[in-house]
Amino acid sequence: MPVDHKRINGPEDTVPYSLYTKTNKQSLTEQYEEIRKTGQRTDSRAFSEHRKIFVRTGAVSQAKGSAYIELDNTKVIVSVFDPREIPNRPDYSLKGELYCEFKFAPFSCHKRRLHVQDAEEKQHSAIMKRALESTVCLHEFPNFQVDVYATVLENDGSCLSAAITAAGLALAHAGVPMYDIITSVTMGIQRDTFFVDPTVTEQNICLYPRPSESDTEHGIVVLSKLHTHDQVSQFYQFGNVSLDKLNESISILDETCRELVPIVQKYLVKHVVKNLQRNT
Amino acid sequence: MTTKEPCLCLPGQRLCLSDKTYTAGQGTYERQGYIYSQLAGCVDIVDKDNIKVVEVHTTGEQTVIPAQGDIVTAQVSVITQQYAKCFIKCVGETVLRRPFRAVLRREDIRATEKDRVEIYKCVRPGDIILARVLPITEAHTYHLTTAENELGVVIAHSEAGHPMVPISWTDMQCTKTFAKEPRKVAKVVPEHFNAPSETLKP
Amino acid sequence: MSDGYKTLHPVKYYREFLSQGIRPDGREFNTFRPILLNVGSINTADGSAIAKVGNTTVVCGIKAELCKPKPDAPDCGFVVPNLELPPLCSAKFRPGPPSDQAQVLTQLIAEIITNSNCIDLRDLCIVRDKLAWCLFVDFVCLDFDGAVVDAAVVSLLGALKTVKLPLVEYDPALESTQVFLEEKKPIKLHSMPVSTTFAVFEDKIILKDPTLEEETLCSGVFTIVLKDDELCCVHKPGGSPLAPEELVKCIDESKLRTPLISSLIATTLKS
Amino acid sequence: METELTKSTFSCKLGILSRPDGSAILSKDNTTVIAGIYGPIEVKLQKLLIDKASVECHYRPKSGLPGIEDRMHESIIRNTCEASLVASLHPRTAVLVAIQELQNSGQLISCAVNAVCLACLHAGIDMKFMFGAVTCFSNGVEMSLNPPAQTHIKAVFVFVFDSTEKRVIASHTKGIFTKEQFEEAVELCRSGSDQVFDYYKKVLTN
Amino acid sequence: MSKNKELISKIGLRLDGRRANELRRIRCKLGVFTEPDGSAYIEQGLTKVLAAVYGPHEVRGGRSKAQHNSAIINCQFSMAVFSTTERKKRPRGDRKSTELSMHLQQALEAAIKSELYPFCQIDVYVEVLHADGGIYPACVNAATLALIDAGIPLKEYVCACTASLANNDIPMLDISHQEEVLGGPTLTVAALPMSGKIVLMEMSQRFHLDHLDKVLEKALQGCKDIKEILDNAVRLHVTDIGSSTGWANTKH
Amino acid sequence: MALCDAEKTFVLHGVQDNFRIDGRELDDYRPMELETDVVSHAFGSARLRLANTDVLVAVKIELDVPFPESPQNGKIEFFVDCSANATPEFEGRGGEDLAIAISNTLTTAYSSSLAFDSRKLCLLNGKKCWKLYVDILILECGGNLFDAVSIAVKAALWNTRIPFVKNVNIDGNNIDLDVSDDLCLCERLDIENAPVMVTVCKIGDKCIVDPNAAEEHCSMGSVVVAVSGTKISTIYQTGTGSLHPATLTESLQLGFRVAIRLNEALSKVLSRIRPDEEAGFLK
Repeated sequence: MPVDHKRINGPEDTVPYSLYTKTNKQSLTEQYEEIRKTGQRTDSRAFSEHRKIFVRTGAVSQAKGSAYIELDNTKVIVSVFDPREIPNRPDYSLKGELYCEFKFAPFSCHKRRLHVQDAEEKQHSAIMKRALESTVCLHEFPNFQVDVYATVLENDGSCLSAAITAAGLALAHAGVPMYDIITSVTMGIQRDTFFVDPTVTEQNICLYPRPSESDTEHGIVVLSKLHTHDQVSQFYQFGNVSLDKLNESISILDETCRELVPIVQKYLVKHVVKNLQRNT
Repeated sequence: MTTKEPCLCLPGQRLCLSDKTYTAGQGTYERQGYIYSQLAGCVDIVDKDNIKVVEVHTTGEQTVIPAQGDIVTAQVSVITQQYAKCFIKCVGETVLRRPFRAVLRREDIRATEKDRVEIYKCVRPGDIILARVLPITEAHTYHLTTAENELGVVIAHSEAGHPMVPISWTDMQCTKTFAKEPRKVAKVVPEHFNAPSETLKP
Repeated sequence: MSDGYKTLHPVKYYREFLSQGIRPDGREFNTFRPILLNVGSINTADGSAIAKVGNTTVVCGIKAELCKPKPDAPDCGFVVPNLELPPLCSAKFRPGPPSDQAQVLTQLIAEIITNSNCIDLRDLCIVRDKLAWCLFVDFVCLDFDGAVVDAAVVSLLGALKTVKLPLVEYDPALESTQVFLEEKKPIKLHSMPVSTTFAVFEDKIILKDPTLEEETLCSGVFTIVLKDDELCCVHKPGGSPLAPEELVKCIDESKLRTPLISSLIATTLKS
Repeated sequence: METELTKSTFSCKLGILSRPDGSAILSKDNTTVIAGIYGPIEVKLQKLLIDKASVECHYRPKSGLPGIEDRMHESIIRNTCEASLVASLHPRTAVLVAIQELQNSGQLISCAVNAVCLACLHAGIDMKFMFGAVTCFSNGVEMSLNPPAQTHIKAVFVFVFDSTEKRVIASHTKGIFTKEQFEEAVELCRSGSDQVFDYYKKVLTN
Repeated sequence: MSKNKELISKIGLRLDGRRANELRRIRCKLGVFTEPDGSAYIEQGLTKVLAAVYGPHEVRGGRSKAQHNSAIINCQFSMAVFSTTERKKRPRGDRKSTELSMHLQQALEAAIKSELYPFCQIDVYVEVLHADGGIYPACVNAATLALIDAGIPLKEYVCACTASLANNDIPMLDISHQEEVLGGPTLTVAALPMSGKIVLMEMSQRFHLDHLDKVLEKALQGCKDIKEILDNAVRLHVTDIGSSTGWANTKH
Repeated sequence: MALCDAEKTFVLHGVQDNFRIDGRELDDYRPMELETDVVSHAFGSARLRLANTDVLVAVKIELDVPFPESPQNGKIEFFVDCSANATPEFEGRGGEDLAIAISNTLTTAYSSSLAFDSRKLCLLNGKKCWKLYVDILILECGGNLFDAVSIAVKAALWNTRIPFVKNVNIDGNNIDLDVSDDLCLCERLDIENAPVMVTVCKIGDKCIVDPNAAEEHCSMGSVVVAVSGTKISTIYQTGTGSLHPATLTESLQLGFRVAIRLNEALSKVLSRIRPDEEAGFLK
């Protein structure tokens, strides 16, 4: 690895200690078997139940708009800034642009993350941008760009969808013109189990097919929805899922996204009311 | 502002039908015959020639970008023979968090005798000016004009660094050294600099 | 109304406030902003804390990894601090490699950690010349509103207090390592550095615990770090010249903060 | 206690570079630094200040790319220059300070700061005052302006003083010390700075 | 220097069986792509290069860069990551590619009648698919063909060739990768072969000045030979597409 | 490519009437040319020309150490390079965003062991494995890059020959691999389930496949469906617009159907390819 002159570099070959632990922990397969047997998830939620959401708008005083979101242990903070001139763009564009950056804090995951944006973070940034682009009225600020930055402080699953929901809130908080409220939900699929809003363990269960079975399905699905106009602004999936399962998952996710809307609305109304009271 | 209980709305909320009486104004958009809100804020219905314009305003700071015809407050940063570079600091009464770059060209400084204008006799770096935004062209920066009586320099400091007061529409005088310096002075000279933008509001 | 005045003539705006002996946020010159600390909230880190000094927010997360000690210091582990000022925390920063300011702050934090000896690197060695801990101490600033170092140092203490390292056994014959997650031990904190930042306005007025606005308008910022009764850093990177007596006075002033912060940490850890 | 800076160890040459407006090479105790000043020059729009000149500083280590420690040196030198240069004389311009480290055997910061001051003097840039840096060492018991041989160093102080009132412009410390030791160190360096300023005069009058 | 001796065997054959003044087989084709204004593909031995030309068009990236008296020739050299035996990390952006881009631009500027297109820009992009010695000459030759395909006026062909000195005495032509690696100085020459003008000359190692003349002469001869081959290809191509009835578009 | 409003309307109306500007129907593909073994010193390669979209893929193999968290798996890495030959916009780092989008989609599409079993690339648990570098060079862009790339990658992997390891000697921490020099003695990859991607492009109310550059320009958004065997391995949305859930389901359906068809056609073509066929740009 090249030496980063702008940071303090640690020793070269460090290894996470978890590699040397005894594997007396349950393997993912066993965990899954147990969930199937008991019919209960590790945190005793129902399979279609979303975790409790905690939101705080205005968490970053220096930003125009910001939102901090917590899905139990998953913690994401998003900030939005005023429109600025698009750098390195000599020609005039009628539409504004969104710049999204999705970043994991170095300590946010099981494995230490590096400071430089990796492929996964770039992919997530692109998906976030894609989800928000159809939400923001880009024609309202031609030739300018609005910056949206998301940092995951702790990843316990569903961090991309949490970031998208939070970004929607932060944009509304910043007073950026938007067509609609956006909510986003992740789902994990393993065989015939659908985990709505999976934790990291559940996500890992869904990442690999179960061994010894040839015809098995698994995967992760992320869906973002615009509420009023009933539009899917972003849909992302990977793994190995049949078309029927996928259609089923879309309808479940659609429903869950709808369930989140009142929560998002509540926090936005709270923010508006708070401002009103301050103004008078 | 209306005195009655404010009507809250959220982005994407359907406000009303868009028809002959109601049209979509600031902070709203129209889709398939309905008016929707773009912002989280309060609904405001403005009567304009028997047409009710539905507007939505945020309760916090507004996200605005300068548009054609807006009166802006700007600070001059660099002057050349041809133009003065400025930073727009306020649009109307909204204070911007992040300034926008703008250019005041020589021919846009005065309404009369345009070709005899000399930039350094009209504005100097550091001056605060009131200006109007010209139609937006393909260029990256905004073009401003001060070619109106009410527009021009409102706050300036003399060479010695003391505040100056206007004494005519082309001159200002230092409050300490009493030295005169030429400027394109804005007509209204109030106690507080932002008063003119209020009085000037069309 | 006052907003416009503030953006157009920030220095004058401040001068008028300060001439009345008060700061625009209502504080007196030598008042600290309230500090909030929250520890152990990030489960993926081996130790973590979030510190808020006024609006300034810094998250510190510590990840421990195993590595081989350096040949020239075979009985020492590693502490690798890095402070990030992501574009998220202020409009001043752009995406990309760390800004100059982030680099200077990282260096300052690293110096504070080594100067104060708060972690003895020898404590981090497991087997001489073979295996040692490397603590990656990462600070992420979430809200950049002045005196970031102060917040970072508080979060560092909180995070270090919560670090628990598992028991490691090393078999030199087989060169094999085993980690026992059941037995976790905290690391020893040898001292408690407390940092206080000051700003000098127009060469005269000294403001304690400045906000970002104050830092940018002032003609100099300096940081004093105390370790119990001793000092471990007086960092004044230029700016307005100060008489030595004034500096010494500030050192006395900053001593007031130590009991505040130690009680804050104690109460936070208890709850 | 050693209060005398062994003067003979300073050696300096002004104007050794032809491109910059002012330059100086300074070496003390086998630490050698070249400093060059350009200015006032045109400024980038991003760094433009309406009422004064902006100071930019580039520090190059002996080899390789500048690291974060060098960034800290840059920040100390830049802020020191900002305090001492009469920046309001040249608004909307930039002053560029370039420093190249040639040799390092300790006391790098003070050598670099002093070299920059000499380069500023050579460039003839308007300054409110001169600035001089002095390093001082403590072994826990006593202080010395010269690095003590063999004995254990407990703390190192670097102070930059202005030439008129001898106030502290910059301070940088390493190690642990008490408040009394700090006061002692400031006093010692303050008196040591006289010799630095005397040396400046000697260099300039020659 | 001991290695150099083996570059030509006693019976006058090189490692790949060529004679000292023999070029590798050149095969080329114009108009391989539809999107660019001109494109060409060339194989010199195993070295394979694709070139594409866009323009003349408006100057990109601000009018400030435009020149009032001539067009800007913008070149980019890039190498596919799989073009070398050892996989490359990056296709471009390293020092060597930047240097080659510049050299390519210098060679082409000498041939293009750029004064005909003021305020314009011509982009020339070359992509090396397989590198087996003599990358630069192949790029120049491919770019020339692509420029011709794009219909951009040239003063004349600009051709490039390498030459080296084998056994410390015998000049040899068109150096392969193997010969490059085994040592010996490589002289790269880009020339306008009809007028015999040298546009660019670069040497990788030193050799005695006495040898320069004969090696240079050999390289220039190589350029002339290449010009003949390219000329033939262009003529074939032009007759092929020249018919207005479009009969040439059908495959033979 | 710049299209004026009238041109856009023309494309749109054509699509509405199931008659596209080049005469195709909504779910028709353009003609393709596929060649394998075009890069002589790669372990496997393929070139695909889909109308005027041109993609070159080469596979290189290196020995590596497996990731500590997955000691039983080999490695596969996708690298996409958008050559400036395709369009001047790709000059310098201009094509990087697109390249990353494509390579990320490939990575996720191949991530499931049901789509591509990387365990077969592992030579010695936790110690030695093969690393496949799949390098994709985009030479010309005539629309529908994702589909073209996925087919070319599948063909290149089909063409790839992995050296045969005769013997593994373990001596303490030293591992010696005895790799066969015999070119005939090599293994081939199982690409039965390697994903094939189909981009479904929404124009107006209709969905089309294999859009050309003009059609891509008129589209508000498209869905890339990667199908591995009979399952969907990745879905990735590109473009700006949003879709109604029903439209989404419909386009997934279409993409799935076309991908199955495309995969069959590809298998047929691959089985017909003979090793001694003339290939390259001179043809």
